Amino acid sequence: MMDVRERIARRVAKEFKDGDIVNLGIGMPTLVANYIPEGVEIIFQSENGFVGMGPAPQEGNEDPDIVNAGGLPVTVLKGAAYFDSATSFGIIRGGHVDATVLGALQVDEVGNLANWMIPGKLVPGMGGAMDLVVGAKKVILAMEHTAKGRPKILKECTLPLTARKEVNLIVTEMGVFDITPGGMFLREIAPDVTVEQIREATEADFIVSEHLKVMEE
Amino acid sequence: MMDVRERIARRVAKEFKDGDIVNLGIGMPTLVANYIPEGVEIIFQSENGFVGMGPAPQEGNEDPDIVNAGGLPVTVLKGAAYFDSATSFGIIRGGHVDATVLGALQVDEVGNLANWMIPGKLVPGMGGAMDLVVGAKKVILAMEHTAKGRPKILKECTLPLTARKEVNLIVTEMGVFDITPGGMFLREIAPDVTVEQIREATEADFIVSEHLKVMEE
Amino acid sequence: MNKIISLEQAMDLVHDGMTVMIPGFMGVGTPETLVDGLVEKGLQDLFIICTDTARPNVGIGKLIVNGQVKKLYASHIGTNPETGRMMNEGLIDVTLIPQGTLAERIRAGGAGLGGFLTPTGVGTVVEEGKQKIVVDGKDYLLELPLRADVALIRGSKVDKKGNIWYNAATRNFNTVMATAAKTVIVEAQELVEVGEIDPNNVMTPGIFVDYIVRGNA
Amino acid sequence: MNKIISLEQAMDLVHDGMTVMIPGFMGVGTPETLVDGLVEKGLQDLFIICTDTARPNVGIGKLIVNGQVKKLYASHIGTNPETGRMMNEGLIDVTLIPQGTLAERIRAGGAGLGGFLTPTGVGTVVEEGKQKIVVDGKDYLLELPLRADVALIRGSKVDKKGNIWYNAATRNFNTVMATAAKTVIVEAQELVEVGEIDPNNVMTPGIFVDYIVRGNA
Repeated sequence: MMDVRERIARRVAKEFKDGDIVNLGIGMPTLVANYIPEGVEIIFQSENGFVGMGPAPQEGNEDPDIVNAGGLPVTVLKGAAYFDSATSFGIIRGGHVDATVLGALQVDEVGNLANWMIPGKLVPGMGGAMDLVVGAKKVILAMEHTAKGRPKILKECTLPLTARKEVNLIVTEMGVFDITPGGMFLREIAPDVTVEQIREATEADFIVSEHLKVMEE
Repeated sequence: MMDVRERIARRVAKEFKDGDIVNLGIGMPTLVANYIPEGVEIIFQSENGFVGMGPAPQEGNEDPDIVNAGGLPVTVLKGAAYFDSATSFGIIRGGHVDATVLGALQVDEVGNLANWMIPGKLVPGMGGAMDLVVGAKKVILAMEHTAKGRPKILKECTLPLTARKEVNLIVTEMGVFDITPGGMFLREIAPDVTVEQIREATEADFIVSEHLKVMEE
Repeated sequence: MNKIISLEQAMDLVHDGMTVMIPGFMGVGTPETLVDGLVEKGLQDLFIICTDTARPNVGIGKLIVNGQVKKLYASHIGTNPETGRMMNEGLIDVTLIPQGTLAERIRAGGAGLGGFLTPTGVGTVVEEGKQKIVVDGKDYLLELPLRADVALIRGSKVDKKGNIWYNAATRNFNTVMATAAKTVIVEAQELVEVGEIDPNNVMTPGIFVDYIVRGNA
Repeated sequence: MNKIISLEQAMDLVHDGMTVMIPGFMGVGTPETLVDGLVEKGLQDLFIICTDTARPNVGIGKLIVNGQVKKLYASHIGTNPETGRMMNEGLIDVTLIPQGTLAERIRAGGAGLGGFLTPTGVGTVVEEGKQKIVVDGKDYLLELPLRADVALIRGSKVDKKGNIWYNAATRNFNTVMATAAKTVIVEAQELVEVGEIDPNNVMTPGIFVDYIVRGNA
């Protein structure tokens, strides 16, 4: 079995179609860029001010003026464009980003997301997450199914929310879920787990899709 | 006696201080640019998208991409900057224009201005005038004192307004008026007229300033 | 992803009754080739959003004269007498909007904002039917976003990914309109290879542009 | 009008308790020379508006660590543990603002808008104390403009009239902040003659800039 994070990132990478504009959050979502299928061209948006983000530069070739939203050195591809933060969030809020991939502390069965603070413990701030989740056409969570064995996919989030009812897809190492107005559906299941095991690791109620498939890798 | 329009334009040109950013409306206000005193550098803003407007080009040197707010060919000076309409009106509305000079159909003693339509007759539209009058730090009217012998400076405007209580200064061929919260003051008087003649040509009530001067030329 | 299409293909994307944004200030910055395409196709009942109707034989003016416009949002119609005549005869439904408010409403449409508060138009006919909101003791009008089915854009330099650079005063409404329509078609005055426009100086990122048509000018 | 001043002269313009906008994303685009000036002068009780507090030894982080910040508006403080610690101990009054909302509030401050409606933050703690307005059946928060006493800007190329060109991802909050403060001081990474920046590619027109300081970088 491949690394959990790689499995999740590989699966998320299959969600895009040629020409999509995608914003990847920091952490695991960043890995998704490594697994874009051949023949699919994705334009990556970096909310600090550009589209056309390329891979990290070779050591020694870092340009201090070009970093991604995690503050790490990156490159830009031919055809890139820079802009200011007002324009960048105009792009995000205005629905011009096809998909955003983020991590989650908690998500619930109606698509509420909590990923920006734990009161009394961790208050990093929401950065651009609230705008991204509200503005992107498709909100994809790339997350481990549980945290220290405890479910992160809940009936109802208990942490302060990032946004209400905006999550469309959840990809974990156990499976893939669609969140729709009709409920939460298990659409794909990892080859090494059973629906029963997923039920045990998930607090939220979900419906097993009639078309349940084995999760692509 | 010099031409009425020239007298007005010359007098308005003396209102600016070095470094001011000024927007001139079409028509008579445009003439003001010809009379800026030596040693005073004014930056002209053209609301269709630039600062640093220069004079009209020599015949044959017109650039179809560079016109002023009246649609006429102009030039730009060294140090100019182009921008889009959203930015241009951000500059205007945001109080970054020190003075705007406009014509008037009617103005009244509290500084209400009507200069964009005559119902049933002339409906050209307000263009950028409403934003300019609300946004510029100082609103200067460059206007003939009467129209066909009838006062244009009224107790109360009867035409649809461009903006309420935004006019600061009125320059006509007869004199110069300040409009303040304390009332309308005649500050300067043309060498060839009397206060009595101005009263006759003016419907608004005005106070003759204690420091009444002869209008500069 | 080839974005380059013919004028005929572009015209297949525009239909009777559509809402179409067309930039340009007295024709400067207007995509004349695309406008000529609309005239030639003879589309009817168009709802045009633009800042002015230019002159009868220039830019948007041609659509007016040709009787193709049913509804019009503009800030100024004075330079095209036909617009006023047809408005007075009830042939075109004209709404006049202050130029800065028009630019900002289109920007809001593209940037996912639900509206904005402006001091422009307070105390004038512009406030009719609008919500007035007091902030810090000052009156503002709530102005709502504008979007269109199609935006016809004019780029001075356009690369094959749709990145646009505008020359001089042609930028005006192009940038905001390119963000606020379902389908965005740009007329390229000069079509260049990807990479020929410095990513720093791109004024409309290619992600906003769906199709490119070569201009005749 | 000479705008070029020394760092010492620039620091004479900033006083204890002032509201200061400082751009930069994790330090990229932050005027380090000017920030070092604030640190050296030891100004107290500053109200800083910025998107993040970088790291303890970088950019705005230095002001935090040095105990000069009394009040902070930011979107993200997670990369500087000192900010969180001081917030928890009540030493800094921190307000967290979504990054897109922060950029837009500053833009509104510079553009003379009374506020704007955003979907970001609806249904989260961000909506506390804010007016909710429904447009077309959708909930929006009314967010208010932000302005400052001083904005410290960082230009990659600055001409002697203050026209600014920003390289790559350094633009971020520079453009909006340059419009929204009483006094705007730009640190020039490279100071060039007037005319060396193409008027088309100026990103902040010199009319916004009061003073220029040569940067050390």
